[in-house]
Amino acid sequence: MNALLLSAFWGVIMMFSSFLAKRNAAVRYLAVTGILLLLLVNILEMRGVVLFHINSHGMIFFDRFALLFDSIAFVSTLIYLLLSGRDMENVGSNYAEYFTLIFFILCGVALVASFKSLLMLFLGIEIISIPLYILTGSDKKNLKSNEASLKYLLMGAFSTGLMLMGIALIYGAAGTFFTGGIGAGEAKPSALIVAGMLLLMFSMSFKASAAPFHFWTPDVYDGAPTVFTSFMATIVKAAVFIAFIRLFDEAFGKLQPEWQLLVAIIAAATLLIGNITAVFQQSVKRMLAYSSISQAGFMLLAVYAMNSDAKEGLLLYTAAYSLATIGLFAVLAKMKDYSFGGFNGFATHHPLLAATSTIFLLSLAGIPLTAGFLSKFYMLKAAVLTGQNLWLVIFAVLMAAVSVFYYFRVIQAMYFRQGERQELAVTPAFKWTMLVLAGLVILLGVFPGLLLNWIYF
Amino acid sequence: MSITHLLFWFLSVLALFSALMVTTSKNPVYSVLWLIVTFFAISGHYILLNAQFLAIVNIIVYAGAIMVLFLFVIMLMNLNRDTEPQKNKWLKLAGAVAGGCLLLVLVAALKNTEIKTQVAQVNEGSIGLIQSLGKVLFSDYVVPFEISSILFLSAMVGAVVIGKK
Amino acid sequence: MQNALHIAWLVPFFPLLGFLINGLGRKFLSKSLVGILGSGAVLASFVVSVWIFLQVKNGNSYVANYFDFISIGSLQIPFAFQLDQLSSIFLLIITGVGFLIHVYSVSYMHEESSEHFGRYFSYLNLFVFSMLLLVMGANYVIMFIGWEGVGLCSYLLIGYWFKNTEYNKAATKAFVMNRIGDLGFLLAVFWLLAKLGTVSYGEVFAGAGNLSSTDITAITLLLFVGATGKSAQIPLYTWLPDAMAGPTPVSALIHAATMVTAGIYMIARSNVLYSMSHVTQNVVAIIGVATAFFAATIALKQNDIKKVLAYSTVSQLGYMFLALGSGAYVAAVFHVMTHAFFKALLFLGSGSVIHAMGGEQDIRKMGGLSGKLKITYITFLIGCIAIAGLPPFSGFFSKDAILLSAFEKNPVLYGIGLFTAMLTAFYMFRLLFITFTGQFRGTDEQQHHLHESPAAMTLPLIVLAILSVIGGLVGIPEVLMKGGDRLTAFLKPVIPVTGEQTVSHSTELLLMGLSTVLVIISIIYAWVKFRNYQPKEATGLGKVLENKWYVDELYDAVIVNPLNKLGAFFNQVFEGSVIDWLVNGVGRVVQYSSRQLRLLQSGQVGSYVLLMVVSMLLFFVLQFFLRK
Amino acid sequence: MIPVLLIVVPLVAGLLSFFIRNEKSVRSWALFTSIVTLAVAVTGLVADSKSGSLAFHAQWLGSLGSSFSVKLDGLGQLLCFLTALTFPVIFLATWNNTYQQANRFFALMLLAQAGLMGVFLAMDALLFYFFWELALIPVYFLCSQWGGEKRIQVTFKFFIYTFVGSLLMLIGIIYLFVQTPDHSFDINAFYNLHLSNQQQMWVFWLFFIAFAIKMPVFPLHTWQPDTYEQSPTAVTMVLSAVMVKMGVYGVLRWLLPVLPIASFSWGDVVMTLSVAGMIYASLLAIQQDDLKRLVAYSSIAHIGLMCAAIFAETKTGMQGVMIQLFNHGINIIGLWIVIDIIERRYGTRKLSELGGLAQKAPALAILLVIIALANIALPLTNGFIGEFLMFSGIFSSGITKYNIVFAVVGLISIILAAVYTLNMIRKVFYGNTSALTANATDIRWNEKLVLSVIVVLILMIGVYPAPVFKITNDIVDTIISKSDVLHLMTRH
Amino acid sequence: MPINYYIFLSIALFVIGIVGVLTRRNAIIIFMCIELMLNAVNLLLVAFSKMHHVAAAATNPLAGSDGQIMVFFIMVVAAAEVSVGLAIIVMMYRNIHSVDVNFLNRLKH
Repeated sequence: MNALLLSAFWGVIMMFSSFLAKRNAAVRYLAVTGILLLLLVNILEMRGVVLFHINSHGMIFFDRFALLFDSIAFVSTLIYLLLSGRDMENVGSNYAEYFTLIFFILCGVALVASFKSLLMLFLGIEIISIPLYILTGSDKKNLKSNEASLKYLLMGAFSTGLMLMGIALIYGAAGTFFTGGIGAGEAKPSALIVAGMLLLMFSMSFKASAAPFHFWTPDVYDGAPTVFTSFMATIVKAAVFIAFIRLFDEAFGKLQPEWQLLVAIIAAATLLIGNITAVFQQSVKRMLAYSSISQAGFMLLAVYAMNSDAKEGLLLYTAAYSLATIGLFAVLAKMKDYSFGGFNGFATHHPLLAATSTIFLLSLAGIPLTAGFLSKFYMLKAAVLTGQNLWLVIFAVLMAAVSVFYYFRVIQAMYFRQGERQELAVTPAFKWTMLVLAGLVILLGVFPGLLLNWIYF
Repeated sequence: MSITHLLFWFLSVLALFSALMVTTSKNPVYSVLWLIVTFFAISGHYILLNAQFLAIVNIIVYAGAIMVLFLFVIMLMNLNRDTEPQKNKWLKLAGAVAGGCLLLVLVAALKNTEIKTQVAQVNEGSIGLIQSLGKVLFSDYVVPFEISSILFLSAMVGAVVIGKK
Repeated sequence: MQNALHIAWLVPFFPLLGFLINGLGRKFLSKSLVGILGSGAVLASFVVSVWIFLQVKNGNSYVANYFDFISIGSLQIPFAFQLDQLSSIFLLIITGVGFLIHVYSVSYMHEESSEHFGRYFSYLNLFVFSMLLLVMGANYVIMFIGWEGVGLCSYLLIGYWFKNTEYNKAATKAFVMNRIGDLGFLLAVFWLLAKLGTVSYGEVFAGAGNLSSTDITAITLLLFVGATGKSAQIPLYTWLPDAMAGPTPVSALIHAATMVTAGIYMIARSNVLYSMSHVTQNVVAIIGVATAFFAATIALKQNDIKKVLAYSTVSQLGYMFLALGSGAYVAAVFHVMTHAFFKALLFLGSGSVIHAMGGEQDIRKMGGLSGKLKITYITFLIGCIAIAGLPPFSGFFSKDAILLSAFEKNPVLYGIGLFTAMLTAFYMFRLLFITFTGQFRGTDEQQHHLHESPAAMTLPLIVLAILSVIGGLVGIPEVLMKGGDRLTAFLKPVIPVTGEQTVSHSTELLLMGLSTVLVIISIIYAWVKFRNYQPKEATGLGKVLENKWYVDELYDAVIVNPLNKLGAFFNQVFEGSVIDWLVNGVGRVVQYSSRQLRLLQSGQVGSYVLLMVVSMLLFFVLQFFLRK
Repeated sequence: MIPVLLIVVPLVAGLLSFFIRNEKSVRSWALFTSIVTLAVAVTGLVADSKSGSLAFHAQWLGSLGSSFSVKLDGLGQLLCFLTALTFPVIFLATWNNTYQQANRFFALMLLAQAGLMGVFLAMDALLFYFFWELALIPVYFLCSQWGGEKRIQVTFKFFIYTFVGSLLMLIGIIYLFVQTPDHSFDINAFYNLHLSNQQQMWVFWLFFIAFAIKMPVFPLHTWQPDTYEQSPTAVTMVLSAVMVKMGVYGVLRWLLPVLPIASFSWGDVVMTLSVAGMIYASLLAIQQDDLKRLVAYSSIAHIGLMCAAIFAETKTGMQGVMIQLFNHGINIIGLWIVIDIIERRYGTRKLSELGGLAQKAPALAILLVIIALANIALPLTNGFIGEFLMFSGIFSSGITKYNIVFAVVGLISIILAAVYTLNMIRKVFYGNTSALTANATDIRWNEKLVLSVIVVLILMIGVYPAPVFKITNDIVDTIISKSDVLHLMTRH
Repeated sequence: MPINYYIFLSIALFVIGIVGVLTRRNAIIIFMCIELMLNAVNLLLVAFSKMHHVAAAATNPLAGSDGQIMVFFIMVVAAAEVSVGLAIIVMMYRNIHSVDVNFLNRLKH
């Protein structure tokens, strides 16, 4: 609750800062302070200190899971702002507004992480989406940016429609919007519930960019300004997954036999399309877009398995994936040439950036001692624990092997090919942040307990 | 065959027909107008269901504000001729067929649910009245109400970011 | 109190020492020192061997256990030496003949640079060492160590002049063919291990009783395969003639006197097993006699002095196997001994000839050497008579014993054996006459360079000549002299005499006479034919014989080339275009499907939504109508 | 504590060497630390297992049911000693090679060593998998940065190939983990599993494919010759001397005892593959003109024999495998060193372009001949002991009906081995000198030293192998007893 | 009124909206069709709310009002969405002088 309100409040502050603060740096520092405060109050709440007591009539409930994810999201955002905040200046003139929107989005993130009522889910998703439409189109003169935002808008609105129809049908059968009160009782669930559940599944898959509802993802991620792609590919996607698993755990947990197979199919399709299509990409940015799809496929394994391992693992996965991807995009945002060739000889000219990026790539590829491995490991373990559909697991690892193919292309370019030097606007602070980030990735890979123990005490 | 029934059928047919016209009419302006008609029909349904508040809001917000906004935009771009080049036949057909199938499937799936015997209470019941809704909205639903303000704020900021030259 | 024979390890130790010193110090040691060290080492072990022999003669046979070579659970393979009548005889032969040949080599190889000289002697010592291991080993594994060791040394020594590619090919061929034989040997060892769990002679022979007949037959046959490799029997004999690429003393030592008789030793050693399997005995006898005859025919037409001797060696070895096959193990050992004497003599003689001819080996370019090379001529003559088997030369007794046993087994074998004896006499004297009589056919330069070899070479010749004359006297048959067959008596503990001989004394005498007469006839014929020989082109059968029945070509066509073809096929086609193609194929499939799946991403909102709607449709259908 | 040191010393040393810029000093640093590691390994050999110094257990990833438990038993001692021995030998032998960015090179080498040590020490499935991958990553970078001109594609293929295998193994590990009653990755928990036959049947392949790719077993071997050919010789040595052992080790430690029934039922298939591979690889080796490829194929043949001997499941064979693990390691390193010398001196690896070196470099010739003879298992060299035992194991194996066939066919490959090895010796050292070798020189002291060490080891083990047997005796008994299916079956 | 009528009616409207999205190229029309879909949902929600009201009126006089509240929020969101959406469409039009979605094909594959 703390974070929810503070983020909204701070969004307003940022809004005013746009004409109060003269210098961009001031705005940036204000934003960083805001994130730090958010983090602080959120951790306070985890320690049981609730600043505002507001009765939401049980529509939102901040349990440890939600709070822990909020912290992950805020930390990621903090690192994101530290790494890419400066680069937002290149996008357009409305510097402060971008931060405003980011804070509003964080508000939505806090909402979808803790909803107990479908109404809240709907509001949260919308609060996340609408600012994203804008951020995607924020590079106004750039046709790609425009196109991306319009595509995103049209398809996003469409999926909203689906979601609402789903909610309506469920309401029809259950007579309530509370996730607790759905599908209770009867052995054979009502067709209305099932239909509504499917529609919700589709719209959530859409937001999580799971095949076959992923089509917007590559275009939007590719078209949007890289700094914002970084944000929506990591924190937002993670939030959506948290919402996804919450929804299907609390609302449809008892109906698991009804939807498990479908989720398995969706996961398999996502893995297939994400990985296979990424292989042939020529632009690293677009490759990362597809890789985000393939990672989503792995996260869907958690929804598919839906057991305690799955939830822990999903938290770890969101952390690992967000951190690594933010790091990569931060480097990418500084580069002129997004093609693989642009990375040639990177290691000789920017050894530190190359090394850290390598760690991120290894983490995404799921190499041991990086957070990426353990998170994938959790997913596989959770899926195997269900004791059925082992084909899905084997398929998943084969696809993971394929993913090595495109992640390592970047490594090869950086280390084993020659290229001329390109000047990047890299501050020492940036380098240090990258180092810390890489350290974090390794640390989570060796001691995941540091993160996961928070769930329990 | 009471008056309510007649009205119900009339409004339903009107809604469906005008909705179809929205999707089929060449001229965007016509589409807008047909959409307004649809909204009116739906508001009629609300009134039948004795949800007066929503009926009014529907007229004011949708027909009044949103559709006018649409109209302005269209005129701003002066698309009021049927300038739209036709999409290729097959895609259209495919779209129509897919939609039709979806309709069939959904109807088939939902035609006999356990609630099919129940009825929606028409032209009585007080929950639709402004007074009672207001109570609920500002007691139980105050948090979402406040949160929705964030939505508007972001929309506003967005309009600025996008619209400002 | 440890048995006196425990110090038998000295016997192989000296040559090993010599090998190490000569091998490591070959850069620093002077030639003479190397020669002394090399020969001295062998002499030392000869002395010890004599001592051992005397010990054994006094009925003290002993198995000396040194350490556990391999010991895994139940599998115990000790590093142990077997010191009994059989091994002591072989010790004498090896070290004795070995010593003479070392001495001979000192002057024969004197032209080599000191480094290579050292290399030569170290190899030679190493050979003696391995040969001693082979003979002294108290179980089949130790024997196998020596077995492969001598193979290695022969490889090294054949390829001693390593600049010459042909020689190296010959060396490789020798090694590989031996390897094929060794494979059989190894399998036999494995079989023993699998069935009996031991390979020590004592235990094996003790436990042989409870082996099934198939086991016995298999084991003995496999061992025999090993023997065919090492002792150059059909089908694995072709390496021996090529092995003549090595220096002549090497041919004398390895490819005549000692290594090639390893097979005979091994079978004589395992006579207990062989006597239990008649199948094997027949096989051995037939292969033996066939080889004897076959090689003899080839020897008829060879013009390289060493090749002739090589084929005669093969043929003589065939004789020995004939004896083994007919159960006359003593006769075989007897012939090994005498053969060691006269064949070494012949080789060394030929060496002296080649030395005199300045490296020339083709007898067509020789002739009339008797004048210049007196000692060589006489000793060579003695050697020929001995191998031809005229009484009372050593060859007579041993060969006679073999023929007798063959006659007992089967007259046909005897017949072939006898005919082979005639051939032997014929081609040996052909060699003698072409080389030493008639007039000289070489270049003038060679002619005036002709000279008798130095004492260091002639001395061994003389010693060996004497041995070849009197060597047979240890085994005079009963019919000629009561208790004359001291060898059999001596070997009784190792090779039990089975039953009384069935042939009456009269027939035996008759056979002796017959063989002697035939041999004399063929000698005379050879004298008539080659007294003054003029080279001419061979034709018909002669050509076939000259080309050794085209056996090498046959092997190439049947075994070597197909294997090469197969390998080439694998290398060029299968590896690349099948296996690796499949592997890379996976990658290609991924890339191709990537290229195709990409097209789904058409960039058109319309098609995106359409695809989404269609998939929704499918999911609904699946959920509501297909499941349950 | 010793096992931890074995991992930590090279790990830390490796990380440090990233920061040593000067090539000379980083080289000596690497050599020094690797010798330290060797010393630790030696103490590991002599220390008695009763004292706790050979095992270490620490909480780690407890929530996952995993823990950092490492132990140094016979198998580990042997292979760790091999690993520890390998690296100083390599560093010394390639002392004169120069690399650009040498600090990275040596750092990665040492990291690879740490990974390998971990693989051989891990007593926890997850830990095992960790190290399994960690050993691979540095090698990937080494090969793709310092290799030949086709290095990038070749190494990449190698990487993906092995990665697929290890991922399948990961599934297998997780599956077994889920089956364990108290959800643990501990090796003993795996040993005590009671899986149904059909479960074993398919889980077996998840593991075996991973191991077979590493070994490699025909027909999964195609990455190997290319990789050996392309990667820098120092790395090739690591690959062939130690890394292929990971596969064999995996089978010995993680496959046979864990899935005895499957290993028994699939035994015939595996042995057939291995033996076929031996013949196939030998035939290919005869055809090769490039020394590196030749040795690569011969290595495939040797490993095939080990694989067959393992699945023969006899004590003799198993002992043979153990000792051969070590022998093959040092022998092949010797061969690589010689090849490296030849390549750097005379600028070619082609047999057709070499010749007559025996006159120019007699010392090199003699040392190589001895190593080569060990490679073709001549008695009194270490190779003989191993192959003799393995063959007799296969021959006397009770678990297959075709034991004799396997033994005979396998032995044929020994003949072929003689053929290609002797051909190699002949073409490299004998005959007349070629244009390239006309003015060759003999080897330097460091190379001579290293090769002599190897030769001494070869002969020592060849004459008196008992010490090695003593090390591995117990572990062999354990493996045999755990995988003794016939016994199980007769009991039920 | 039987609830099924409302269900079918709004599903029909909803699908008509979808078909519109599928078949039209004009971004604005597509957007309007989406609004149509939302209205279908609204209608359904109101119908359900009245249905639940009947079911539970005895115990709770305000039963079913949450459905109508939901409709209210949907309208709110829709309004916000439309404002942003139209802004984006206008921006698009400024740059390429068309609202034809088929021209949105710079980003593909």
